[in-house]
Amino acid sequence: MTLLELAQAVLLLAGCFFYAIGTLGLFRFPDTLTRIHALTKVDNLGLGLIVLGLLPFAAHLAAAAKLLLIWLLALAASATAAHLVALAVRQQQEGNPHDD
Amino acid sequence: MLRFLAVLLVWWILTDGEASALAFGVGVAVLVMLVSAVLFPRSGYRLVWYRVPGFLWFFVVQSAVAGLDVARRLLAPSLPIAPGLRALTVHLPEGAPRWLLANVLSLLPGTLSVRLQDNQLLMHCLDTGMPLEAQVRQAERRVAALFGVDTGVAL
Amino acid sequence: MMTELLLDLLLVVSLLLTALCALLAQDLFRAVVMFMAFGLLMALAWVRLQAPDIALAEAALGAGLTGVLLLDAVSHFRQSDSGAGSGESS
Amino acid sequence: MSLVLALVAIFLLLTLMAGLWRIWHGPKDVDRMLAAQLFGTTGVALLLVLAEAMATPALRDVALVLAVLAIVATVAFVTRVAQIDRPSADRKEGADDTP
Repeated sequence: MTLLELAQAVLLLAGCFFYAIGTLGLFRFPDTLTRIHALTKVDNLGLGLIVLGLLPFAAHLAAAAKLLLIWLLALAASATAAHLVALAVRQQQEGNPHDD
Repeated sequence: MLRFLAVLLVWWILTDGEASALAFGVGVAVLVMLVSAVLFPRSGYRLVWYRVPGFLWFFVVQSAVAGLDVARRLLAPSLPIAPGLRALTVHLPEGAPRWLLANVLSLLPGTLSVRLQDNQLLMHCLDTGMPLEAQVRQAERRVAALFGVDTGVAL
Repeated sequence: MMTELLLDLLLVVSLLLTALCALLAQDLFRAVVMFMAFGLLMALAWVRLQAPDIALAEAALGAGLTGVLLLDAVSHFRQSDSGAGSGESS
Repeated sequence: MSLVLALVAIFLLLTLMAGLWRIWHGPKDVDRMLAAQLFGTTGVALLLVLAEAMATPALRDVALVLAVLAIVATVAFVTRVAQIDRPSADRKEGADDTP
């Protein structure tokens, strides 16, 4: 029991660590496209680890399935969002860079 | 029928497995199935169901590798990245397989799909020195196997 | 209990911060994104106040739909006076 | 155990506050939008953690709604403010999550 709790704590803290890395990426990477890399990949890993750490808390099967559903949804959403934002950046680079 | 079961499963998840809501859920699932059959008719591509777990496993492992890869680069003081754009030809057929590949590639190590026009995929790479071509081809093979389609090229 | 107090305190500070930023921002787009962040934090505040139903509404309306409507409004502003829009953000 | 959860929640909130800096300073609009996306993903994780810490499973539904609506703001930004629809061939973008 304590071993499980320890594993959970480790998973949760690892998730936190990756979220911190994702935010660090937002600061350290030089341009927008590389920032998208950092945000998408690292944050999803962080969310995955946190969901994994929370799974044993789930009272029954459906609650656990809901956690996994949220994770899958967030994955699909961030992949699509990353693609769209990257496309927008590319279009602005090619066309008129009217942004300040 | 599979659609009906999938919708019912989602209903079951959303209601936290509440048994009393299940009867209502069956009705809702039938309605959703009918509406979705009208809105999204069969595209001609069918998932090979027994390959879904293998694909998910591949995807989860690879996206974890991707996160670790970016984290490693970020924590190194010298920031070892060499970003650049790379264009590739996709051998997958038009429609769902191609979109799935583009979306999956965004979460794989080092690649981010920027634009998909006909069969030309423009990608942004975090490190242009990585063996990206092989990686993309591997993901492409996986997607092709998932849909049970032939890419028409000996990969 | 110390940690919960700290959590609430951080939440209050960040709420005030985002609200001030949204009000004081000269650039409209910056204000809109700040408002979306404010909506999310407000949802978290409702959660801490034991009101998950209001948090649900706030997450859907504040962070989601209002943000979309305001973004749309900003784009209309920029289209009507694209020259004045960039000068405004100095 | 709830101590760990509370600490995790505090840490995630601090990460959010760091993201505020990027919203304020972000050199371009796109960077601000990315920070908003960071708010979305971190908010989902924070809500899930709080759902356990406060023993209110209803918060998972809030997280679900947030995950769904986080993309809507990004799509609105891309189509309205950044206007990617100049070449008409790229209008398919909105439909890529339907299959």
